[in-house]
Amino acid sequence: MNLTYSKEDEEFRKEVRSWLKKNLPKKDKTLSDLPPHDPERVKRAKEWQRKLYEAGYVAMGWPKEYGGQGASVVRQTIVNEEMVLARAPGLIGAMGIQMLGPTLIQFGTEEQKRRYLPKILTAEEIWCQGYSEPGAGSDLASLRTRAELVGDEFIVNGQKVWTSNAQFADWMFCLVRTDPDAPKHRGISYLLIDMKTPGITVRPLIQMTGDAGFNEVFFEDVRVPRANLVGELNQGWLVANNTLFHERNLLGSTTRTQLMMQNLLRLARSRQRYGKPASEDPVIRQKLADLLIRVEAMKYHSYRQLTDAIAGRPPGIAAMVNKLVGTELNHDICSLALELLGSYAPLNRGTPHVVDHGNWAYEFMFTLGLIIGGGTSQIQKNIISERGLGMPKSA
Amino acid sequence: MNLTYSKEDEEFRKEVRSWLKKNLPKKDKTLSDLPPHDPERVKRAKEWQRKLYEAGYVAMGWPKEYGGQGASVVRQTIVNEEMVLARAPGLIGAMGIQMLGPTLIQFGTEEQKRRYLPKILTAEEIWCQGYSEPGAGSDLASLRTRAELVGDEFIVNGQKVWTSNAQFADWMFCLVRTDPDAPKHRGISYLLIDMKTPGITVRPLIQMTGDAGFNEVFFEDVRVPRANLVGELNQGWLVANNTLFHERNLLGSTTRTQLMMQNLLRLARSRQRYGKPASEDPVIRQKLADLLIRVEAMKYHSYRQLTDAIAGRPPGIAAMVNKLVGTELNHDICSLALELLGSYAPLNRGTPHVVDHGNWAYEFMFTLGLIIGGGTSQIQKNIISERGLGMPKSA
Amino acid sequence: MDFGLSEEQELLQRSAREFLTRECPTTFVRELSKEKDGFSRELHRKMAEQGWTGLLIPQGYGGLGLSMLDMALLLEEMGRAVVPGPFMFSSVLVTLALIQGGSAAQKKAWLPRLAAGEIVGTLALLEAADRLDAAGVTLKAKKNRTGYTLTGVKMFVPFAAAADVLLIAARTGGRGEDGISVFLVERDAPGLTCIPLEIFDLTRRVYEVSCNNVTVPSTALIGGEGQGWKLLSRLIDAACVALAADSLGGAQKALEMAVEYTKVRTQFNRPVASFQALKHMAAEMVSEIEPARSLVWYAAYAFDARPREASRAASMAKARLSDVYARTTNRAVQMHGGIGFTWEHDIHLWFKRAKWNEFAFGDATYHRERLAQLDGF
Amino acid sequence: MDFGLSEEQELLQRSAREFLTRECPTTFVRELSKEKDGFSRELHRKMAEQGWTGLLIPQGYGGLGLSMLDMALLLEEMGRAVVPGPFMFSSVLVTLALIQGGSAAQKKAWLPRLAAGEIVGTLALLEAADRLDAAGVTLKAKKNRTGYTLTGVKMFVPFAAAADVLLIAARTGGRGEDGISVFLVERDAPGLTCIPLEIFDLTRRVYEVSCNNVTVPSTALIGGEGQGWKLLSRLIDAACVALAADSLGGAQKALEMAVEYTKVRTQFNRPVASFQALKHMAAEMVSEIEPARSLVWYAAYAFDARPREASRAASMAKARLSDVYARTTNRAVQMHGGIGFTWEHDIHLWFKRAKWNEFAFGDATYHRERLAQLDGF
Repeated sequence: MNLTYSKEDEEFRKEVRSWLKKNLPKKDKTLSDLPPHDPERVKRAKEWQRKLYEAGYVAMGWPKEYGGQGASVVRQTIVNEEMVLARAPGLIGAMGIQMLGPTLIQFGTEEQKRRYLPKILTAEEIWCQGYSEPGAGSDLASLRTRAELVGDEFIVNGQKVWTSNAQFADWMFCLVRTDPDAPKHRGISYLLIDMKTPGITVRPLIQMTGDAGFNEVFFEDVRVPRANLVGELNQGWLVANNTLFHERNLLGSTTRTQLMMQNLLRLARSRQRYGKPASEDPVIRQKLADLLIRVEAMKYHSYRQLTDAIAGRPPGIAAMVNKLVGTELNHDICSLALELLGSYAPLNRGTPHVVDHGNWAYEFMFTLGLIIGGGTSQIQKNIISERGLGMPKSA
Repeated sequence: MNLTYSKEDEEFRKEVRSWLKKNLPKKDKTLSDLPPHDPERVKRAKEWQRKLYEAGYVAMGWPKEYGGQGASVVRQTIVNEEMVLARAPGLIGAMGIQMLGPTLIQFGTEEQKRRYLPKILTAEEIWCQGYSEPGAGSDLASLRTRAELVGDEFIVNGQKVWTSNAQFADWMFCLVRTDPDAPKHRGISYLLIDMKTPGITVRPLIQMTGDAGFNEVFFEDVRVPRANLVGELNQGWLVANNTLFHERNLLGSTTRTQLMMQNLLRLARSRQRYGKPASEDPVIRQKLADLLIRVEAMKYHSYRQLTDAIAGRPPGIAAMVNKLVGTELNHDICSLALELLGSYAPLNRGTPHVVDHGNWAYEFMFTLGLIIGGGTSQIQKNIISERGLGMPKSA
Repeated sequence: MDFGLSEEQELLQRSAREFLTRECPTTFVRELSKEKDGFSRELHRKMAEQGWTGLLIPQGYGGLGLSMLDMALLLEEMGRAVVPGPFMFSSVLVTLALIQGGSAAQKKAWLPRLAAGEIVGTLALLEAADRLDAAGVTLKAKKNRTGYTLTGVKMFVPFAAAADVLLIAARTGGRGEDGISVFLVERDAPGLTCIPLEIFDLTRRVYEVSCNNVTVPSTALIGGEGQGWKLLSRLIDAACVALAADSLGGAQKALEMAVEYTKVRTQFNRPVASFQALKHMAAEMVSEIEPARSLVWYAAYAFDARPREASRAASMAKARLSDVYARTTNRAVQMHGGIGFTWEHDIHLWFKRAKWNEFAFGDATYHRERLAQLDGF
Repeated sequence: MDFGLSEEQELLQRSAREFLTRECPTTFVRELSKEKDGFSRELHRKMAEQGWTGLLIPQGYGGLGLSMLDMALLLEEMGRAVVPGPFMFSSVLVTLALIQGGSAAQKKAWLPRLAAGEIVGTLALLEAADRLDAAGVTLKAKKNRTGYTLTGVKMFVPFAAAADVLLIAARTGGRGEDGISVFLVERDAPGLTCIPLEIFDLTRRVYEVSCNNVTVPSTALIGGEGQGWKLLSRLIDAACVALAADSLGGAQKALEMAVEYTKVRTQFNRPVASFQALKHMAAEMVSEIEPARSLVWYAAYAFDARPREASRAASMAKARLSDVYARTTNRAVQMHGGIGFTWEHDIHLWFKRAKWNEFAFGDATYHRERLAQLDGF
């Protein structure tokens, strides 16, 4: 065990930090105060990713021939950490980078790789994910969006839901049912769909926060070239599964949690409760310390996984808890922040007297959405007990 | 709503209180410090129940012809409360009084009632319950102890487990399988078995507390007269079910919880933590107040159920939570007591410097046993969700 | 020994539930949330017709003269229906202030109009420091020849814009509790301005209320000068009982919605209600709600019948229900899965109201410490 | 950046697990619990042969000169096997006191014998007030011509009867931290008596140790006079890391036992491991244990490598593992159903050890506040 970085990596961190200092537009630090589909936000977010890409900080681990640098996971982690610390906005092309990219690299044809990967990096093409369907929920594989192969085209009909970014995405990677008679995991294919194809309708779904982060996407006789199939026909479950349960995207998010925790501590120091800073109240101190300990545990936990990743060891049971623990921890941090805010807690963004731009209340709700989305905590517990502990399926 | 008792009931309470003051042997207050099967404890506990009975304080609601008084549930509640407040030992014949008695009154023949009920009251005959079996656990109805009807006798073979008081009980009321071919709930009968019958072996099961509260009971060709069958042959599940889920025995136990809470508050005031009474520590105060609130809620909750009982209303979903909430609350009270005791917490009874006779550690473990026994908290939640909320069975 | 409801009380519950199902469905709640003041005078008038606005007001002043327990049962139904509007602040707090602190003339002047639903009141207690103790009151009331002049800022005043009168806690004297007096001030008094503060709870509105040399006659003083804190303490207890009752009703409804949803929703070819994890979550909600119900009823009963127990019972109920309502709605949202996180589905109305209820008039931590003090731990 | 174990460390883990499976099965633990001192000198000697007793001791003094992380990995295995005996107190605390505070002569006198397992030590820190701060030390050490005279009573001294030497915290001066000195005293010193205090943890023994004019030479003083508190603080950190590691191993084992049991045990014709409620309970245990493991490793690493972080890391690990071990064993007992509550089944060995670990050297609440102070909240 040695938690110091190599001299070269420390140098690199300094470089990244100074690059960010110079290049991150100050106004972009509050980019996430705009609604996610706001055209101004989309435009600036694309510009930002392009700039980052040109500096060599996006998907650094990808092979060079597709725009990456074959860099170490340590380097990417350093970039991710510095981005969070600099309060840089997240990448608008994250879905393409984290989900589609690795899938194409593993399963795509050479043509597909050359066609799609570079534009993922430059944010020229933004991707959304078409997995969830109404009525399917956690039982993802029961999806019913139908794609019939007619000649050299698939004709797609059906509906997706909970689709982030569909309002402005250029492409969707999508799971469709290509064999309705096969067992449910065996009749699914993985398609790339141009969002400008006729027959696609996007309807925003407003969340309880008031933002439209998600969408419903309707397909009516949407024609997709056969060349847009990734992997074999009817093997889409295999293709998707590979990235779906790839849980290593924790690395950036623990930094985000740490930042949130720092903000909470700052809030506790600054809020007066009955004439004293909240941080001096022994009861609050217990709650702060408990959260801080859980945050620090996740920090070292991410170091442990980073070490495994460097060594090329497969993520084990340790990685399975990331989503469950991380989302609940973020929610609990926000929950204590609201407690500290008391009567100020329910104030909305933009209202007089609001504290920290109303972010705590917003995040309190948003993180509850994260607990539910992408596999609820209930599903995470099934995964941990079944895959991690070998306990039998329930039904 | 009116939480005052009638003048008559208040008078009665005074009578009970002064009777207890006069008649409760001082040394009996610590009777429960002896192991439950200690012959001295058994002898004194029987004498105590006899005395109570003669004063008219046992099973007051039973019909007069079987030794009761047809008294109101309020009166019995008053007695139960005063008993707890006076730290009187619990009734050694409780199993007969609470479980068998009501069953016999509803399902027994006239002969059975006259033969058994009076001696339950006087503690001349102590009963134990033979329901649980190894391998059955929560799935009570999967029991396998076999009773074959041969002529006028049942020949019983098999094993029971978790049988409290079997070391000194005179009789057992017992569920046995009389039709192995019927569906599992339909082949069970309810038998009364004399514990002195040849072929019965009792083996104490030591608990984690070190006490032998439970036993295993083995049956080898044990002959039981057919006259000892309660209810119809193969209808034993129906007979047992009637009392098994009769959840109103909460009334006395909330008083016990209140007493425990008072003891905890006293402990908090008397323990010094870093130079101040623990009760002055804001963090401890929060925990004490939280427990106190939960205790008081259960107190009023029991009043609500008492009111329903007086009015003859069936116990509803409110009563289903008693066991779950009550046992976990008792355990949590003990848990905080241990926290207050710190390094003194692990000390055993009888050891130098031990606080409150080591009862907190003992009760901490014992109440964990209660969470598990008599239907674990898991089973309680099944019952609440299925019977109370109409949610479907899981399998 | 009778810890139960009378037939009249059960009737009140039933009729309130029917009325609110009819008059205040969530479609109406959502419409109202878009209105300027978040208040429907028409609904208020209809509630007056039911006698609700005068429920606590003695019969001699046009009310029904019923008890706090009756009011709690009604508020439970209102919480269940997430009824928007100032009812609790007007018909419980301001009303009680007049009943318990008002002179005969003040009662006569205000109570019949409150009972009839002609006017609406609210309570202006908090200030920027957001503290519930006497030190939190700094708005100045300076005595003059004919009355008082009020100067200062009140915060988080519920439905101030909808209210006709505001009960304002002000400081007439020194620093302690005995320097506090309470005034009933008309909302359109010159110098009084309301700035809306937007909050996430769609069913409540709060305001910053500034008094800039607001002059009031001496008849505006409720109770004697310097006698305000005792009255306010009583109102805080009442608010705790009221919010606890509202929370109880809301928690019960959120549970029912969640259970209902899981019975209808299928996954892996079976209703999700058959998943043990969801069943146990529901069971845990029940096991918190049921004893809490008894606690709320007791607190309401004690408010009238056991004065020495009233404060501690109110704190117990508020502490417990703050926790239980928040936890229950959080679980209810989770039991709904993704749909529970949408604006379209109603469950967030309860989720957000639970959060407002949690912090209003002291959170659970505050009231646990208050209980510890009252009980002399 | 390397937050992982070296091959040597993984080998240490494996060989420790094999050794303890062979030499310290629960049948042995139970036998030992009936012995007078709860200590097997033979097992201790065998552990010495493995190099464990000298793990932290520099090679020059007969040890292996390894790190606290290595020790934590070993203690994790010992917690897993609920190993009885004074190992942690002797081979971590007393040993560290000598390494970090002893003179060359003291090191030479004691460390080789500790490394060889010839002698066993323990720490006598607490007194009747049960406080971990400097004010908790009141046992008097009065200077005389040749050394000191000790008078007073120490409480909860682990394995005092089995120990050959006791490291005693005593007061040589005024009231503060700088009045404290530490002495290494032989257990058979005249005037020193041990009274056993029976506890529920079957794997630990604690004693009341009275010093009645115990005279020690000045060479018994470890570190300078009045320099004791700094050393003790360091030992408290070490104890926190050690107990956290022990707890981690115990929690992991309790989880495994519970999961294993539910796979074998059937009810309603299926393994109870297929019940979602039990699966989720197990998953929650995992999701507490896995991040906690990283915390323990970090605390051990920081103890050596990051002195400024060492105390806060130790407090974090102790606080978290106090909670996690207690909660995990509680759940593990419940997952076993009735059998888990019997004396016969082994799970209570872990359940009780968890409770002892929880309170020893400060519970979670204590260490959370300590963290808050260290971090200057």
